[in-house]
Amino acid sequence: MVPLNAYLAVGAIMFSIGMFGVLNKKSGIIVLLSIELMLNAVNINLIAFSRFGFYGNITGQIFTIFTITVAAAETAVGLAILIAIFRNKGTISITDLNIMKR
Amino acid sequence: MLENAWLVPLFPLISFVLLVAFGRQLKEGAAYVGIVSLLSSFIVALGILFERLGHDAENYIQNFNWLTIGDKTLTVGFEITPLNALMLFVVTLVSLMVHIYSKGYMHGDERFPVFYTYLSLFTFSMLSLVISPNLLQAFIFWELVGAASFLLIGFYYFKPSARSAAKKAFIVTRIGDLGLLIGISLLFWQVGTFEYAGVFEAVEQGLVEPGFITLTAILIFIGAIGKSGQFPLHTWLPDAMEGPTPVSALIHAATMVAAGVYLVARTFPLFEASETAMYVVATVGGFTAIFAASIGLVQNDIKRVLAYSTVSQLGYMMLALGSAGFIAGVFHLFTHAFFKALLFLTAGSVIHAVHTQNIKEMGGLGKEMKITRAVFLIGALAISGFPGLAGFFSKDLILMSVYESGHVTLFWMALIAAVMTAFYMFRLYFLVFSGKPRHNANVHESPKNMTIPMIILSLLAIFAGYIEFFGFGEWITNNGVIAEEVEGPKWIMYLSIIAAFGGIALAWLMYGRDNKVKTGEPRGLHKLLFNKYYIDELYSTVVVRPYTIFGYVLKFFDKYVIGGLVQLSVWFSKAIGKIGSRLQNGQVQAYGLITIIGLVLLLVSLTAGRLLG
Amino acid sequence: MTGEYIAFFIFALMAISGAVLMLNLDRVIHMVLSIGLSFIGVAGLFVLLKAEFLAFVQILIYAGAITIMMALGTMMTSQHKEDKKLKRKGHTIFAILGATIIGLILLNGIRTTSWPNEAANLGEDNVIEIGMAMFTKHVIPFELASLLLLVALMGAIVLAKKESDK
Amino acid sequence: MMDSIGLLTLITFSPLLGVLLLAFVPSNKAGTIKLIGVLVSFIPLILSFVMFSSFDSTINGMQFVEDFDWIQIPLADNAMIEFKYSLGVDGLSMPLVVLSAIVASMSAIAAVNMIKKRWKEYFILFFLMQVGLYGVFAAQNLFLFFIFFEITLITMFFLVGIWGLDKREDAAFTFLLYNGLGSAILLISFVVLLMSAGYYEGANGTTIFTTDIQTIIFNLNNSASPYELLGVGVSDAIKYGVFFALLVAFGIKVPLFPFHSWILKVHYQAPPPMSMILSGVLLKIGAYGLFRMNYGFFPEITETFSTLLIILGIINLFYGGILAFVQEDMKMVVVYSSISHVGIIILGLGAMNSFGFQGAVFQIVSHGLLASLFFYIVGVMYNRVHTTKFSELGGMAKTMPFTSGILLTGALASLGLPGMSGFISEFLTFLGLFENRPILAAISTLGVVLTTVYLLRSVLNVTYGPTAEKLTHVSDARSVEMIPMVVLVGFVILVGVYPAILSEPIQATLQLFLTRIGG
Repeated sequence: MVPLNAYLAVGAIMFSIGMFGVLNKKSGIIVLLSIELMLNAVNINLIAFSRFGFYGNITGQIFTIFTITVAAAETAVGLAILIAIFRNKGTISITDLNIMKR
Repeated sequence: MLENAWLVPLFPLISFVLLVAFGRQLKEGAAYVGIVSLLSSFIVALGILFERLGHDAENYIQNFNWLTIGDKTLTVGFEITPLNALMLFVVTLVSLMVHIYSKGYMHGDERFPVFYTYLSLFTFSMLSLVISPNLLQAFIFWELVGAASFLLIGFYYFKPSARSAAKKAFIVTRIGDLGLLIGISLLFWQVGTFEYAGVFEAVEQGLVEPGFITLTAILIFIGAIGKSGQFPLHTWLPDAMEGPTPVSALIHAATMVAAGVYLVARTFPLFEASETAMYVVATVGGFTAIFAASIGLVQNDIKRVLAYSTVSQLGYMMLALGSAGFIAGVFHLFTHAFFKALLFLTAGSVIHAVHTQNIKEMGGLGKEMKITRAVFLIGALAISGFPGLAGFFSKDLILMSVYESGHVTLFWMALIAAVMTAFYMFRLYFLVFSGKPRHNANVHESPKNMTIPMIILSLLAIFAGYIEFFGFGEWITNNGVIAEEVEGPKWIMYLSIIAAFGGIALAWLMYGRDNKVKTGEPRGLHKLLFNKYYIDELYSTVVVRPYTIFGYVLKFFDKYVIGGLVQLSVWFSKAIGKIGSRLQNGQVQAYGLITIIGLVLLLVSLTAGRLLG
Repeated sequence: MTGEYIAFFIFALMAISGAVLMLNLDRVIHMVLSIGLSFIGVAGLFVLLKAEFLAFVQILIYAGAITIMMALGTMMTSQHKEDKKLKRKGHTIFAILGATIIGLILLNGIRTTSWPNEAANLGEDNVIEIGMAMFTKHVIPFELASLLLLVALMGAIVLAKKESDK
Repeated sequence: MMDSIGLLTLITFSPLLGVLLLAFVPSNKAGTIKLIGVLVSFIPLILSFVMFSSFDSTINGMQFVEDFDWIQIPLADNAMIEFKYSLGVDGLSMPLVVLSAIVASMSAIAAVNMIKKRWKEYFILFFLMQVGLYGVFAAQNLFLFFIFFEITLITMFFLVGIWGLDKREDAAFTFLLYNGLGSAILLISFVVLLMSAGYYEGANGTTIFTTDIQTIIFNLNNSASPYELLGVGVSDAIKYGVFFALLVAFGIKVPLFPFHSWILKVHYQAPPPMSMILSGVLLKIGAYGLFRMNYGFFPEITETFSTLLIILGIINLFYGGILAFVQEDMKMVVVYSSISHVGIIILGLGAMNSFGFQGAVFQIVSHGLLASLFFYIVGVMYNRVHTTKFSELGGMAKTMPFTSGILLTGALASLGLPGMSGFISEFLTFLGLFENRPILAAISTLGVVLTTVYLLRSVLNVTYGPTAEKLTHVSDARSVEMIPMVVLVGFVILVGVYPAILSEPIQATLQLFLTRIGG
């Protein structure tokens, strides 16, 4: 049996990679994807704990379903925003979006 | 009657409040409010004096709690001793005269009611000062009379000279008050009370160290120096002549400036207990007497001559007190009040007529102003010590006291001062009233409400001295002050008569005979005297200028050193802010990164122990 | 049990390598495809964790729907290559450092914690279990989730719609 | 414990009624807004007079106590942090609440003529600030104290920054910078106090951390407590550290030299009604804090450093006095005179006897009244001639006799003329100092002369002399404008003539402070 540690480690690694992507990638689309990656890492954890946790039960999976739902919604809205931005500014490079400064 | 003594200051207070509230509506009717209230006070004061004159009369004292701090209680109240009763009488009488006189003198002034308001305030404070049974209350009203005097000096507020005179008067007397404040505070913690009686008792029983008594007595005397215009704090009094002349008569001649003398007399047991303090009082008084008289010799402003004369006469009183001549000092205080008030009122009458204060622009006024001339002559004779008039008796008594106390130098100084007094008074008389007119004003005698008070006062200036023969000395000392009747050698009396006549004769020789006025710049000693020994200039260079310069240095310090430090810290925070704002570059990812780094730091710092351990 | 280990190893490798590839490829569309690989690896891990239903959901939604959507998005925004001109050296270094340290802290936490070793019994057919739980205990969140999806749908349409009428 | 809402809560939060009312008034109805602004400000005033009259001056502890559970944060099994909503006044804070109410209501009247724009926002912020004002003096819990303290700070920032003179933003930021620094130090001190001395044993043996002032006083002043929680006991280092931190924090507020430069800018730029509040009440929070906390928490240390306090007081007294003498602007003179006069408060506190303490409280009240009077009069002048420079003023007594008279009266009161409050405070302070430190006392009395010199110079420059060109056509104060002058002078004279009205309620409390110092 693969121990819980292994799954969690995979999750942690994916999470870190996703985080790096969020912080460093310039394309808005890839940033969105990196967020998905982080969410996936979390899903792995949820399901792993649902099986091997202190109080393992099905709720972990239910939670994952909700996460996926939210992720899907987020992707849809995020993409829509990116398209809107692209239409207005001609770019979706995150580094060009600095209107917060003004 | 004695238990109702509080009524005496109450009437002027009521008048003050009424005039503050309704003065503007009353216009010149304000005078009646003032006069009626003062008349009531005078009647009560007279009643008190007569009751206190009775041989079996006791001192009356009553106290009320005013303020309780910790285990100490401060009281207010009133006390009637012979000295108080006498002062009440003098103050109410002179004040009443001045109130009546002012109705004519101030007629037509647009701030007429304000003048009476201030007068009422002054009279109230002065009367309350007189009946104070303790040092604290005395100090309170001591300050209040100072403030009233300040207001009245600055009555002609639009004149810059009046403004600076008022300022000077307040500040210089305040310096003296500081001494008084320190003195009574020290005394309070030493004997635990402000009551005169308590203080004297403690002193008598030897509960207070002799050195300490000297210290406090001198500090209290500093207060008196400030108020009574003694050297070196005399400079304000001549300047105070910027005020209306009735004010000069009331405050700067008869009553307030005498408060210093009164205070020393009131705390006489304290001074008596310290030989050093007595010597200081006598020396300062004696020096001031001759010093101020010498300045008075050459001044050209009629009021200033009188002012220096006042300073000199107050010096006389101090000299008397310092020479253990309690009776002499108080006696002279009493007589001086009348003739000096009289002289000022006549001066006011003259100024009223010719609209100038420079005696070189007067002359020959005697023809039109017969009454004024006559009463001025009485006043001048009285102050010069002409035999039979009030000043003669009191001055004689002072000279005797000084002689008895053994201060030979002071005695001769006093005698020379007496000659000078006679000289400058008659210099005034000759220059103002005799000879040919050197002015072109249409001169006429003052109205009745001005002349009547002058006449009343001139009568007192003639007869006030005779109370010496009715047991004055015995009566005034029965409040426990040990001061014996002075019996000096007869030649002192003759000497003082010679001094008076000598002065008058000299004045006649120089001014009365040919009635010429010297023109041209004063030279030599004359110049020194004319410029009042350059005391004002000295103070200006030694005190005022360095203080101002120091102020500007400090301003510079405040602006550049303290301000510079502030700027430095501002610059520092700005620098930090700049670093911070460079992070705020609007890049979402940069914000995210900072957040993550923060999280990392937090995690590391929180788990460092576990990670390493 | 070596089979499970091998399977785990393969899926984990897929998941991680997909993620790493996403970071390092040049063309955006390749990145999108590589993350699809990662999603499939995750689905495999789900199978190993006896969460078959979720594995299908994962493949359907992530590997299918989301990847396709991203690909479409890439086309619509005509992002062919990532902009490499802008260098943010310090930023990148700090990002690497931050992500690495967080990862290390997590890994260290995982390593040092003693986890229970027993697998919970989640029933033979966990679709039934999920269904039971979903429609009894979690029915309100479920309904809310549907509401969320609806709102997101509408929001996405409104945002992406061309503003022709203005 | 009281279960109903008490008087203090009513006083503290009644200004919120004004906020509520103003919310329904359109912002262009200036008249209605001003009316509400003035009327509602009088509610706390009336309530505080009720409090004053029912105050029992024989009790030395807290009165009108209100104590409600508010925030409780469980820590572990056996401990929790508790912040209570507790209000109360003793002889020290009661006069300050009344003073705040007087000054605030007068400031509201002043605002009617002196605030020229955005009345609605102004009065809303003004009401919020009043909540802070009353709360600060009534709070019996450091946490609550801090909240109210910050309310005054932030509202004042906006009030100065929006309605001030030309350089208002600069002034507002200076204010925020200094006072923010002070608050930060204050907060750190409070946290240290909470961790080191703020605990008591609750029911079931739980340890309850609290910021209740009385608890902290108890813990700090009872030897060797059994608790050494979190490894932090009440060591001497902590005591001294917190003492000086509090001294600095309140010293900025007071303000003590060299932290005074903020008030120069702020007072000058603030709108006159706010200058009234600032100098009348806000600065007094510093003095109050020094008294309540430094003296309350660390009586022994305070006694050790009383000489330092006296010297600080003398420096303030002289520094302000000398600088006031060389200013060329009436408003700056008033500002520096504030610095000079708070020196007397510190001197009184340093005297360490009941005369000194009484003097300090009298000076707090007296200067509160007089400083707001001065700023008000200067504001009235500024309203007419738009300058406060001496070179452009003079002879005001001719055209504005009433205002000049009040100004002169105020100056005389301020330089310690008997019959007015300034005398009582100065006299008691100096008398107190003379008991133990005659030499320092004698030096400090020189300050009286300095005060006389600069006040007479400035006031006479403005009121006496030939009438300046700018002042020839102005009219005297209108009757609405006269109200604050008359009321403030009235209180000044009341306290001056009948000081027992103030000394009696505070006597018992001050005695308690003295007993603590005595051991």
